[in-house]
Amino acid sequence: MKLSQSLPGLQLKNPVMPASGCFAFGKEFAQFYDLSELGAVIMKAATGEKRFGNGTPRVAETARGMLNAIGLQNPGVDAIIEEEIPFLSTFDTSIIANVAGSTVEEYVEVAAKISAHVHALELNISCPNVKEGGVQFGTDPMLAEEVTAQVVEASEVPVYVKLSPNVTNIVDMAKAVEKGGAAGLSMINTLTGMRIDPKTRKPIIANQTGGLSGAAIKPVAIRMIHQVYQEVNLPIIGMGGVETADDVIEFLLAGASAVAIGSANFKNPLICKEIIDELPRALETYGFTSIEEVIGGAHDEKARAGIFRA
Amino acid sequence: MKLSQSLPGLQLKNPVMPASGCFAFGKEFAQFYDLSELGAVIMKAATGEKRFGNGTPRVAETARGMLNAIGLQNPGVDAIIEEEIPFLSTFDTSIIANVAGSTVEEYVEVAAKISAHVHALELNISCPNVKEGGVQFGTDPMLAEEVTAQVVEASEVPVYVKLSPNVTNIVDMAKAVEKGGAAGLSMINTLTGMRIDPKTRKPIIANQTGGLSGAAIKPVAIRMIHQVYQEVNLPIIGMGGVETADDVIEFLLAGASAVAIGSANFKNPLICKEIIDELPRALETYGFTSIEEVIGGAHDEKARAGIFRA
Amino acid sequence: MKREWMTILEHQTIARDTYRLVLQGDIVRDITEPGQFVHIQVGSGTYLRRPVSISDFDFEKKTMTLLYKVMGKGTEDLTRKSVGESLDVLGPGGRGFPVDQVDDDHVLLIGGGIGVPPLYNLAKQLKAKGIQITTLLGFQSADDAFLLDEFEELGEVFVSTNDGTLGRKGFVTDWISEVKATVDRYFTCGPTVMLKAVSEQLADLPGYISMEERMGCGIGACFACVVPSHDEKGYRRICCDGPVFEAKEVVLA
Amino acid sequence: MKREWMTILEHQTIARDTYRLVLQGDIVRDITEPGQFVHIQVGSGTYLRRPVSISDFDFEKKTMTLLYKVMGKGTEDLTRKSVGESLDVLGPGGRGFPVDQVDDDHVLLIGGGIGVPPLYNLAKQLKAKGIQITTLLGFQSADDAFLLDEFEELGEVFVSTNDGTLGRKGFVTDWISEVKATVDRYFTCGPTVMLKAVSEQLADLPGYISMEERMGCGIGACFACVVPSHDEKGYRRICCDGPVFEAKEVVLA
Ligand SMILES: Cc1cc2nc3c(=O)[nH]c(=O)nc-3n(C[C@H](O)[C@H](O)[C@H](O)COP(=O)(O)OP(=O)(O)OC[C@H]3O[C@@H](n4cnc5c(N)ncnc54)[C@H](O)[C@@H]3O)c2cc1C
Ligand SMILES: Cc1cc2nc3c(=O)[nH]c(=O)nc-3n(C[C@H](O)[C@H](O)[C@H](O)COP(=O)(O)OP(=O)(O)OC[C@H]3O[C@@H](n4cnc5c(N)ncnc54)[C@H](O)[C@@H]3O)c2cc1C
Ligand SMILES: Cc1cc2nc3c(=O)[nH]c(=O)nc-3n(C[C@H](O)[C@H](O)[C@H](O)COP(=O)(O)O)c2cc1C
Ligand SMILES: Cc1cc2nc3c(=O)[nH]c(=O)nc-3n(C[C@H](O)[C@H](O)[C@H](O)COP(=O)(O)O)c2cc1C
Ligand code: FES
Ligand code: FES
Repeated sequence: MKLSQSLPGLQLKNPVMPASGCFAFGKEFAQFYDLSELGAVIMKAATGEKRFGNGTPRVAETARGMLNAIGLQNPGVDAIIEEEIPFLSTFDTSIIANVAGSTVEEYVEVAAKISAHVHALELNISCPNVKEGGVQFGTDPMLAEEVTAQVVEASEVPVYVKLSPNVTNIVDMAKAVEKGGAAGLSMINTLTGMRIDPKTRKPIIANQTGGLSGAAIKPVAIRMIHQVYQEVNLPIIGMGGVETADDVIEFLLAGASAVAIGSANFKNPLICKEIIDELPRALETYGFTSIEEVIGGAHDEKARAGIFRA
Repeated sequence: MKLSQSLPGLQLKNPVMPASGCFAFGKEFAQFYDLSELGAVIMKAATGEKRFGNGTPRVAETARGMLNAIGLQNPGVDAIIEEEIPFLSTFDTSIIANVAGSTVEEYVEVAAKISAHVHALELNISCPNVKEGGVQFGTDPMLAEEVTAQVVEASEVPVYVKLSPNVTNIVDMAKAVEKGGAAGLSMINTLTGMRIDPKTRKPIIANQTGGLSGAAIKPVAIRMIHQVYQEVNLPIIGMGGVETADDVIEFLLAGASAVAIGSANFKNPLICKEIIDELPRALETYGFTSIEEVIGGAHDEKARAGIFRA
Repeated sequence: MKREWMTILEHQTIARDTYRLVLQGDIVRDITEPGQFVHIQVGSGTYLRRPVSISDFDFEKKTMTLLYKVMGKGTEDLTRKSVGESLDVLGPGGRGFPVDQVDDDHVLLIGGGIGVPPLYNLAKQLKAKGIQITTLLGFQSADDAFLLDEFEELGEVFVSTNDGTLGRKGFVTDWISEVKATVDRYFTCGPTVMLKAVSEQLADLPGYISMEERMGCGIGACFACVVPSHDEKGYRRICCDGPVFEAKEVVLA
Repeated sequence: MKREWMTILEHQTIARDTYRLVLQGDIVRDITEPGQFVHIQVGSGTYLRRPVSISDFDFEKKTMTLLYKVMGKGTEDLTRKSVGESLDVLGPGGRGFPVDQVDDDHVLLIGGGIGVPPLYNLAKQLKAKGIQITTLLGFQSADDAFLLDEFEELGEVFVSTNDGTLGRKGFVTDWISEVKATVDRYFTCGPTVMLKAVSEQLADLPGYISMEERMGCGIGACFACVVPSHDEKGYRRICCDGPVFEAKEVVLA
C-alpha cells in the first residue's frame, strides 16, 4: 500500500514521525534503526540562545501517561544548525524544526536562521513549561495570529503551528493561525497537569506543573482534531498518545494527515519504526486502500477527505 | 483520626462522596453498603422536565478512563423530589442536588424547587454533553457569574458551582462564580474527548464527543485545584480520577476540602466505602494528624491551610 | 448482587476465538433466572467491566459457565487467565427469561453467534418443565459453532451458517417461516439486527428478546445502557430492567 | 544499546523489601563498565521504564544480576515476575566506573542502601587488577543489609546502620575520617545527600560518584535527567553522560 504523501514542504514516505522534544536531534535513536525509515523528524525546540531548562525532577508518571517540564532545554539555534542538523541531514527524511521563544522577536530570529536548513517549521506557541511568553501566544488568538504572520514572513519554508489543548476554543486558535498564514497545524501539545507526592506533600515536578502526554490524552487530541478538521482547511499533523498502528488510523480518521509520536518513544525506542512496519497490514485489516481514504474518514461530509487540503 | 468537617451546608463525617451522574440516586449502591457511611451523596443532574438523553452508545473505554455522553437523562426535578430524595433521606448523610438546565430560567426553577429538600446544590454549568446552553455557561465567566447569582438568589441552601476543565483560564471561572455568590466550588467536570472506531470509521459515542473521566484526567484536576486554591477563597470539592485513599490525599493536598468519586464506582461499586475505611490508615502512614492539616498542604503558604476557608 | 473474586475452575477454547469459562463462587447462589449476566473486571489493562451472560449454572457446586468470544482488548485479556486464578466478578445482573411464568406447549429458541449462550440454561429449564423446544442456531461458519450437541439433547435443532459450511447457508431467520406454525412463544438473543428481524417475522407471537449495549456501571446507576420503550416512562436500562425484555416492550433501532 | 526481552533466571528476596533478579540475554554482551544500568518496562501498569543498576554480570553465561528495593508501583509490580518469564529491558545504559583507567594501590568504596549494588562488580574488577579495597556500607537497619559477605571476600568492610542494629550506629560517612588517610581514590553510590557529604569530606581525593534522577527516555533524548555541571556546557544527562561522574564534574544540589 502506498503510504507516501505530499504536505506543504514535506514529501512524507509515510505518515509517521517522532514528536518534538521526545527524539532530541535523532542521534540516540539512530542506534536503534535507520532514521531514513521515518516520514519526517521533528527536532527538539530551538530557542535563540542556549537554555538550561527547569530544575529536576522534570518528569513524573501518571495513569497511562506522564508529566514533563523540561523547560525547553536546548543548545540554541546556532548550535543546532551547526552541530545537529548536519547529522540528521545524512538521512533520507524530511526535517522539521520546532521553533520556540519568549518574544515575537525571538521566534522570528530562530525561524529566520533555521528555516534555510530544514523542510518545514513547527511553530511552538504552546509550551506550558516556560514562564515567559509561550503560554499567551498559545491561548490568545490575536497574539497567535500575529506571531504566526511574522514567522511565516521570516521563514523560507512552510510553517505548521503547534496548538495548545489548554484552551476553551481550539477552533478559534486554528482559524487565527490560518489567518496568520500557517501552512498546516500540529496538534496537540500537552495538557497542563500536576502530581503531588503524599510523602513529601509537594508537587513531584520541580516546576510544580508539567505537560501531560501519552495515551491518557488521546481522546482530547482526537476530539480537537475532529473539530478543527471541519472548520479549517489546513493539513494537520496529529499527536497525543499514539502508541499503535490503530491509533495512527484513529488520528487520520479524525482528520490528521500524518501523526507524530512522542512519549511512546520512551517506552519503546523502536516504536516509530514498528508502527511504520505495521501500518500497511493494519490499513488492510480495516479495508482501506489508500492513506487518502483514511484522512478525515470519520466525517460525514466524507467527500472532503478526497480534496487536497493544503 | 477525626475525619469530620463542616463545609457550607454540609456536615461531612468524612471527605468522600460519590460524584454526580455516577451514583444515580443511591438505590443501586444501597445494596452494596450502608449509604450512611458516606460523607455526602451528590445526586444525578436534575432538569426542569424529564429528559431522555442522547442516543447509544453512550460510553466508551479509553486509556485508564472513559468517555460518556449520557445527555443528562433524568426524570425531572419534580419526580426526583417525590420519588428519589425520600429514599436518600432515610440515610444519615448530606444530600447535594446537581442542578442542570439549558436556560437561566430552568436553572433557577430547578434550584428553587429542589433546594428545600437537600443540604446544598451543585450547580452544573459544565456538562459537555448537551447541545443547548450548558457549555457557554461553563466557559464564559460573565454568563457563569450571572447564572450563579440567580441560582444563589433562588436557593435556600449553599451553592457549589461545578467548573468545567475545558477552559483556558480556570481561575477566571472560579473568580466569576465566587463573585456570583457561590459558597463553594466543585471541580472538575469531564474533559471533552472523542474516540473513533477504525472498524466503523465513526466516533464510538453516538453523540460523537463525550466527557473524559477517570484516572487519566487526575493530573489536570490536581493542577486546576492547586491553581484555584491559591486565588479563590472558597472550599473545593475535588474530583477527577479518584481511585484510592492516596488519591484523596493528593486532592486534599492540592487544596480540595473533600473529594467526589465518579467513574471508579463502575469499576468497583464498593469503592467509596473502601476508601473511607482506608483513609485513616493512609493519613497516618504519611504522618498526618488531622484532615485540616492535609487540605492545601502542598502550598508553600502552608499557613493558609489552617484558616477556615468557607 | 455481589462483588466477588470467583475462582476459575475450567477455561478452554470451544470454537474459533470462543472460550468456555467455568467460575465458582457465592454469586451463583443469587442467580434467579436464566439470561442474567455477570460484569467482569478483566484486569488493569481495561477500565470498564465487561458484561457476559451466564450460559449455565449449578447451585450445588456454586459454579457458572460463561461462553465468550474474543472481540477486543477485554475478551483478549480474559483468554490469558488460568485455571486456579480468581476473577473480579459483579453479579448476577439484570433480569433474565421469566421461565416460571411460561407454560406453553412448544417454544422456539433463536440464537445468533455469541447470543446463543444465555439460551442454554433457559432451554434446560424449559425442558425440565416438560415444554417442547425447537432451536434455531446461526453462526458465521462451521468453525464458530458451539453448543450444538447440548441443544440437540433438549429438542430439535436447525442450524444455519453465513457461508454454508454447516447446516443451511444463510441467516438463522431463514428457518423461521418453516417452524413458526407450531410454536407458542419465542426466546431470542443475538445481534440487534437479528433481534429486529426475528421480532418482525414473529410479530404475532409473544416473545422475549435479550439485548446488548455498551455499559458503564452494569447495575442501573449510570444510564449508559438505555433502550427506548413504548410506554410512558420512555426507556429501559438493559443492565437492570433487562437484558431480557418482552419483544413489544422496547423499540429496536 | 538494545531493547530485548530478557529471561528471568532467578528471583528471590535477599533483605527487607529487597530482591535479587538474574536476567539472561544478549544485552549482557554490550556491558562495558561496572556501574551501567538497564531501563526496565515492568508491565502495562506503569508507563515509564525503571532504571536499575547492573550489580554483577557474567559474559559467558550472558547473565546479569540486579538488586532492587521496592519503592513504589513499578518495583512492587516487578516482584510479581516469576522465573522463566521474560522482561522488557533496554540497555546497557550510560557510562559506568572507568575501571580501566584506575591504577591506584588502595581505593575506598562507599555505598548507601540501594546504592550499594553497582559497587559490587566494580569491586570485583578492581580486586582482579590487584587493587586493595576498603568498603563502607550503610543501611537503615540490619534487616535491610545485603552483599556483606560478598564485599568481605574482596577487602575490608565497615558497616553502619541508622538504628545501630548492625555495625556502627550512624551514617556511612561517619567512618570516612578513620579510613581516608590510606586511600588514593573513592567510588560512591547512594542518595544525593550522602553523595554530597562524601564528596565534601573527600574533597581532596579524586572520586567517582553514581547519581540518580527521574528518567524519561533513559537514552539521552528527553533531557529529564540533567544535573548541572561545572563546565561551559552547563549540564550532564545522568542516563547517558552518567550515571557515574567524576565528583568534580557535576554540581550536587
Ligand atoms: C447483557 C450482555 C450479555 C453478553 N453476553 C455475552 C456472552 O455471553 N458472550 C460473549 O462473548 N459476549 C457477550 N456479550 C458481549 C460482550 O460484552 C462484548 O463482546 C465485550 O464486552 C467486548 O469487550 P472487548 O473488550 O473484547 O471489546 P472492545 O471492543 O475492546 O470493548 C470496548 C468497550 O465496548 C464494550 N462492548 C464492545 N462490544 C460490546 C457488546 N457487544 N455489548 C456490550 N458492550 C460491548 C466493552 O464492554 C468495552 O466497554 C454480552 C453483552 C451484554 C450487554
Ligand atoms: C541510574 C540509576 C540506577 C538505579 N539503580 C537501582 C538499583 O540498582 N536498585 C534499586 O533498587 N534502585 C535503583 N535505582 C532507583 C530506582 O530506579 C527507583 O527506586 C525506581 O525507579 C522506583 O520505581 P517505583 O515504581 O518503585 O517507585 P515510584 O515512586 O512509583 O516511581 C514513580 C516514578 O519515579 C521514578 N523514581 C522514583 N524513585 C526514583 C529514583 N530513586 N531514581 C530514579 N527514578 C526514580 C520512577 O522510575 C518512576 O518513573 C536506580 C536509579 C537510577 C537513576
Ligand atoms: C519530554 C517531552 C518533551 C517535549 N518537548 C517538546 C518541545 O520541545 N516542543 C514541543 O513543541 N513539544 C514538546 N513536547 C510535546 C510533544 O511533542 C507532544 O506534542 C506531546 O507529548 C503529545 O504527544 P505524545 O502523547 O505522543 O507524547 C514534549 C513532550 C515530552 C513528553
Ligand atoms: C457516566 C457519567 C455521568 C455523569 N453525569 C454527570 C451529571 O449528571 N452531572 C455532573 O455534574 N457531572 C456528571 N458527571 C461527571 C462526574 O460527576 C465527575 O465530575 C467526572 O466524571 C470526574 O470524576 P471521575 O474521574 O471520578 O469520574 C458524569 C460522569 C460520568 C462518568
Ligand atoms: S450500565 Fe449503567 S445503567 Fe446500565
Ligand atoms: S532520561 Fe531522557 S535524557 Fe536522560
